[in-house]
Amino acid sequence: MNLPDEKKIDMYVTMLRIRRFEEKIEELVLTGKISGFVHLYIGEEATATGVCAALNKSDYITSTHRGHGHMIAKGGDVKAMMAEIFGKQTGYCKGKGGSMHIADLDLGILGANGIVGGGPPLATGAALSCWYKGTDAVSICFFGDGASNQGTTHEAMNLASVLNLPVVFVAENNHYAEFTRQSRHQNIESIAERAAAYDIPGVVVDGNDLLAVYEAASEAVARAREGKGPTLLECMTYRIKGHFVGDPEAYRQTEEVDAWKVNDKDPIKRFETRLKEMGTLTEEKIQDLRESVRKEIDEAVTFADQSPVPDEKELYTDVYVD
Amino acid sequence: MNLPDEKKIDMYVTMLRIRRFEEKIEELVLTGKISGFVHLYIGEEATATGVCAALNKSDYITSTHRGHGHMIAKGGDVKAMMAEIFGKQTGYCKGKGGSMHIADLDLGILGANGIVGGGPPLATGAALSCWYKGTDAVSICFFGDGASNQGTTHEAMNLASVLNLPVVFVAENNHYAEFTRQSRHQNIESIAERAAAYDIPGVVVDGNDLLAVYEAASEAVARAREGKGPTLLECMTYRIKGHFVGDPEAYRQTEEVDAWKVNDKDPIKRFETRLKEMGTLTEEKIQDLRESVRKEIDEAVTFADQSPVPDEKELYTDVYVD
Amino acid sequence: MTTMNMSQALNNALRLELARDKNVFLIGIDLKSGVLGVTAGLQQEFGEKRVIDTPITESAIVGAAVGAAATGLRPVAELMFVDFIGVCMDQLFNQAAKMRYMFGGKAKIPMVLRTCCGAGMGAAAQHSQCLEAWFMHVPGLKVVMPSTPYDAKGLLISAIRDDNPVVFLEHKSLYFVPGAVEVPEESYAIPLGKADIKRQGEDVTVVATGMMVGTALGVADKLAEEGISVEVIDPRTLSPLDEDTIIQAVKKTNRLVIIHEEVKFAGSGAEIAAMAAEKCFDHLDAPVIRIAAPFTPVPFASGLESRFIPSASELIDGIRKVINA
Amino acid sequence: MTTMNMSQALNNALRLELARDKNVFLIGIDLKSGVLGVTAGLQQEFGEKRVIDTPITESAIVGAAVGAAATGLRPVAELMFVDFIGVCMDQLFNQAAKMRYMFGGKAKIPMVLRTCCGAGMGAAAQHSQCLEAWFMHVPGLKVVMPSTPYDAKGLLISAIRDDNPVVFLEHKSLYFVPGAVEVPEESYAIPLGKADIKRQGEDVTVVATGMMVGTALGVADKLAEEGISVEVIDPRTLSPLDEDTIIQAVKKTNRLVIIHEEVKFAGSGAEIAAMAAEKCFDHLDAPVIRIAAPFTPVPFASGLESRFIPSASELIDGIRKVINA
Ligand SMILES: Cc1ncc(C[n+]2csc(CCOP(=O)(O)OP(=O)(O)O)c2C)c(N)n1
Ligand SMILES: Cc1ncc(C[n+]2csc(CCOP(=O)(O)OP(=O)(O)O)c2C)c(N)n1
Ligand SMILES: [Mg+2]
Ligand SMILES: [Mg+2]
Repeated sequence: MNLPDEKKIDMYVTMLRIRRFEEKIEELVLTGKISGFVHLYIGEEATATGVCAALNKSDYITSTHRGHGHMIAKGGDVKAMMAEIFGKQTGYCKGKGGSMHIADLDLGILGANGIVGGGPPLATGAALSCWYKGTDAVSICFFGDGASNQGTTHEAMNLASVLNLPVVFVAENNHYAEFTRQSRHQNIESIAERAAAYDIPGVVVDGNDLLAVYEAASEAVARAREGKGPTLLECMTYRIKGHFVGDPEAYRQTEEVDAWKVNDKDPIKRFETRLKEMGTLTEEKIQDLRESVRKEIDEAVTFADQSPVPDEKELYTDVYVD
Repeated sequence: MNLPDEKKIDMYVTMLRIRRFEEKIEELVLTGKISGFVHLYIGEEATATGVCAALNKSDYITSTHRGHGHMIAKGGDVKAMMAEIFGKQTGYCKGKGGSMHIADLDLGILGANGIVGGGPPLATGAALSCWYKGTDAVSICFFGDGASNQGTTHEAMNLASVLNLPVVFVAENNHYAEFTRQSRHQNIESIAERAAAYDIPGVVVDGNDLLAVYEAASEAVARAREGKGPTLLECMTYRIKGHFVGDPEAYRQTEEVDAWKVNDKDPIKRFETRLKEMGTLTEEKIQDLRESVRKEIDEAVTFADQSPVPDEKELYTDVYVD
Repeated sequence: MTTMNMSQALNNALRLELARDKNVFLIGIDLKSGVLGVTAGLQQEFGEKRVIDTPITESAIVGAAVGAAATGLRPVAELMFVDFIGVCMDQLFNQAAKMRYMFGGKAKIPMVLRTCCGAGMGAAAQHSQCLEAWFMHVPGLKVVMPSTPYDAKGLLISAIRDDNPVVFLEHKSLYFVPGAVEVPEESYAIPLGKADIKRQGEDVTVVATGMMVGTALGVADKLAEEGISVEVIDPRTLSPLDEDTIIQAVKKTNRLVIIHEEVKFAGSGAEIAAMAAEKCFDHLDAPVIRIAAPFTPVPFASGLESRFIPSASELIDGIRKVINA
Repeated sequence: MTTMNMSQALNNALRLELARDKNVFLIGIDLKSGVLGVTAGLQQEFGEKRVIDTPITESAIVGAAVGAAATGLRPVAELMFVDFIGVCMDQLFNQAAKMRYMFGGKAKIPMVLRTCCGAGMGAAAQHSQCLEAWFMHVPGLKVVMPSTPYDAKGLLISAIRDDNPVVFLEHKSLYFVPGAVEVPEESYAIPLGKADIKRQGEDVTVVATGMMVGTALGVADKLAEEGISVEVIDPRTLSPLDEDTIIQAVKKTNRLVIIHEEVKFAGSGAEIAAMAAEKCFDHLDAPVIRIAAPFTPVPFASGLESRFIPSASELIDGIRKVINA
């Protein structure tokens, strides 16, 4: 795939930004600075990044409880995200939503979602909008292997297929639904096998290989834009951290996790190696980028920390449009 | 398949009984004798009959809004059924359920169901019971092509697959969900294609060929009894009458319907021909059987008609077990 | 001016709104045929894109409406019977109703979920319920329940134009009842959140909803002959509830009877009674009485079903009780 | 005798019932780990057949429980958060709750749906709700909501032994609060449908549920210092509701304040208030007041969330209001 350097570097920085953001969040939870149910995207960065790199600003995404990566990849502002997770007035949702409900409608981000399987019908609705208005925008539905067993996911894929809507269902198969291994929650190896149930293409890609994800996503997105209907794109990946911050992880061995942290598995290390091989980036430049992302996230924390908490009257607003 | 004559005749009579029962119901609704939402099984008799002939009394079935055929095939008493549809005290449910809620727990009939997709989770639960108790009983879930798109159906099949439960999901593909042709509600030709999504066998059978249904069902049931897990068995059939009695049927041509009424399509006529060919029954004997079924149904109507309506106090009973 | 039944009035409202605003579209099961006539002819007139038939897939229908509403359209989704809400409640109460709040005011979900409710047609326990109390209990939703063809049309037009998710409850036994008042062919809007005083009275206030409004008006006629003057209020919108109109009436009549078809326990009448008993405490000469369905599923047999539905005579008994208190 | 928090008490109840009756089994998501500790250790002790972990598939979980209950078992299903009821309500309210009635008394559905509810943990709008009013409105269901470890254990044992479908609502903020009363290791049952007078009083009755019982008792202590004597009643079972105990108390104190964490509008308190205002009309010296959450989704930010949850000071204000009325 012939990509301009700028695009590759952009994607690389996006992955770094997600990783750093999540590491910071973990640290903040563990030190008691912030609280709440927080689910980290560490290890899965290439999936959100590769998929969203294939999108325009006017395209839509729906996300999950594990949404930070999707937001950042779709262009979300880390300051407003961080402030939201801090529960501050300057957050994306004025502190009223928190980690599981971050949204940015201007960027087409229709929200993280606390309901497993909540997103697929919504993504189908956004795709319906694109089709209805006759724009060439598309809609992306991120969902997990666990969510693939929910009835709503089935319904959304069937409806999208019947109406031939411009939507890509991106199954993020990290092989766990909470504490349950994929092999205990479904008897298929690959979620993409379910595409045949709707007569739509089912594609499996290495979700930790950024360029492979980008390529597969670009194809599926192009298909959707051309009015050829939905695709089920499965990204094989792994959640390196616990289900939520604080998860004792009794359900898996450290060795299993470690095997996904090695150079040719970790999505960031892998892409870094390729970038160096391709001569796109030097080690020095990489350190610069890492440093600037680190600064960016630190600034986001400072911003969040120093932002005011929402005024008490915020409790009562935004329930209805007047 | 080497079946005793008695069994074949039994199955034949069951189909006659269903047909006659439904014809009578239609007549009663059209003459204003009874009212309510009634869905007829005419044209689909071989499916319920062939499947239930593979069952024991201790096996379970869940049914649908179009449940009369399933009840009769599983051994339901036509008097109690008719009385229920008349809303009488002597009905299966004391007149409190009506056509869409007939049940006979002693026969393992867990009820017709007014909710499309309501049955699959229940059938999975009954199968769980069989597995839990270690009996060799199995559970059958009848559901329509329309119901195959409901989330509950997906969830039930996946759960049954994961727990390896003794359940057979019988898709009655009559090619219509209410007024919507199958090709407008799903892009697959055969519902059995969805079996792969759960890694269970998917089998398609001519649902109007009684012996073929019986054979396929026997195999799936045997599999379940042996602890080998669920099967998705699709019976291709056709609803000869409207979706409900009174349906103007604007959505299909008379020719299409007529094509399903011919001798080699209609399940009863087809089996009759075979029975004669095999020498199991003569025309004379057939007329006797028809006559006796006619009498049986007439008696059921008389019984229902003459039965008392439920006492007003019945409104308040059976809400809770005391 | 034309005589319309409620089914025709709703059909007319949908037609007018589809013609007025190209962002309005309908989505549901078998809308082309229109099982109970409400959407009949609209697909033929506006095409398959504006009147979308779907598989049987209520979660996806409601969810698609929410997603479309969040991205600029104005969907009117149909849930064939309100009894089916159990398969798709999440998309309504956790998604549609909460998005605006969860997102800090940045989303707008201008959608209507039309559905039919109520007993009286021998449709039994899973096709006959009234569940308005459930929807009332959800912040972010508006809940509308018309009792006449005239109101139905004007309220549906307002619901479609409203920028919030609105649940619109149509009693199936009212669909084919001709209205007492003529329904104009042209468009008109009845504001949400405003109760209607269907009849002025002095001695007792009856708050009635849906099919029970007709029952209450019949009772009022009858009792008038005995010199008992009954005020009949139809809230029309259950959420937001027009408390003021109810309170004013109770302050005038000093007595309140509520009648609805839902089961009484934890039903919509509980809220109205609790509110009125609190806010009109010094004005009530008798306890607030609720006439409602018994605490049972809806039975099939017609004799039982008609006993299940709150009756004029139960209402009369209730009124006499508060008058003689 | 042992000190247990509510999570431990519930775990203990489940263990005892699993040991007592081989037809009792648990089914839900990640019960082995027991996300909030309630089912911890039980799969290890009773095996994978008695404590069944499932995919994320709530409709199938609840439906499987209903199907199993209808065929002779006694399932205890877990819905991780009550907020998820929207994806599986049908199996509960149209199937479990109505089967017996629809089938003319021939079915028996002895199942429990355990779930956790309530705010206070920063879990935001889709993981913090209280929805007891919804369940109360369903004929055929029983609804239980314990406020202490001791009650939780005895009520859960009764719920499991009950032959009806029971919704068992556990407030997540109570799981780790140690009980004031010791919880015996052995089995005991607290009958469903019986309210508990948590504190006797003379001047005002407070009916409180779930987490609000503690709030009410704290307020009662505080007001006692001022010479105001508060009776605190915990219904424990919301359906069937022990109206008698509440009515007796109101007839004694002549004043009633209700406090619950649900949003007030069409919440459980509406039923209790409407019932009491009707049945104690001649005994009430002041309007019945409801203290409850405002009509908003549950906000995330902790300052907003703690303001969302009804507070001791709001309850005190309410009590003063009825005392000075
Ligand atoms: C309807 C519903 N059921 C259960 C949960 C609790 N829950 C939150 S995340 C999760 C696991 C999701 O697994 P998966 O879809 O694979 O996503 P992942 O966490 O692996 O990204 C569960 C069970 C929920 N939030 N919503
Ligand atoms: C949840 C739900 N949605 C919609 C309906 C209305 N409805 C009743 S039967 C039916 C069609 C069912 O089609 P199918 O499953 O193919 O069964 P068939 O009628 O062909 O036997 C519909 C839409 C319903 N009863 N329940
Ligand atoms: Mg996962
Ligand atoms: Mg069909």
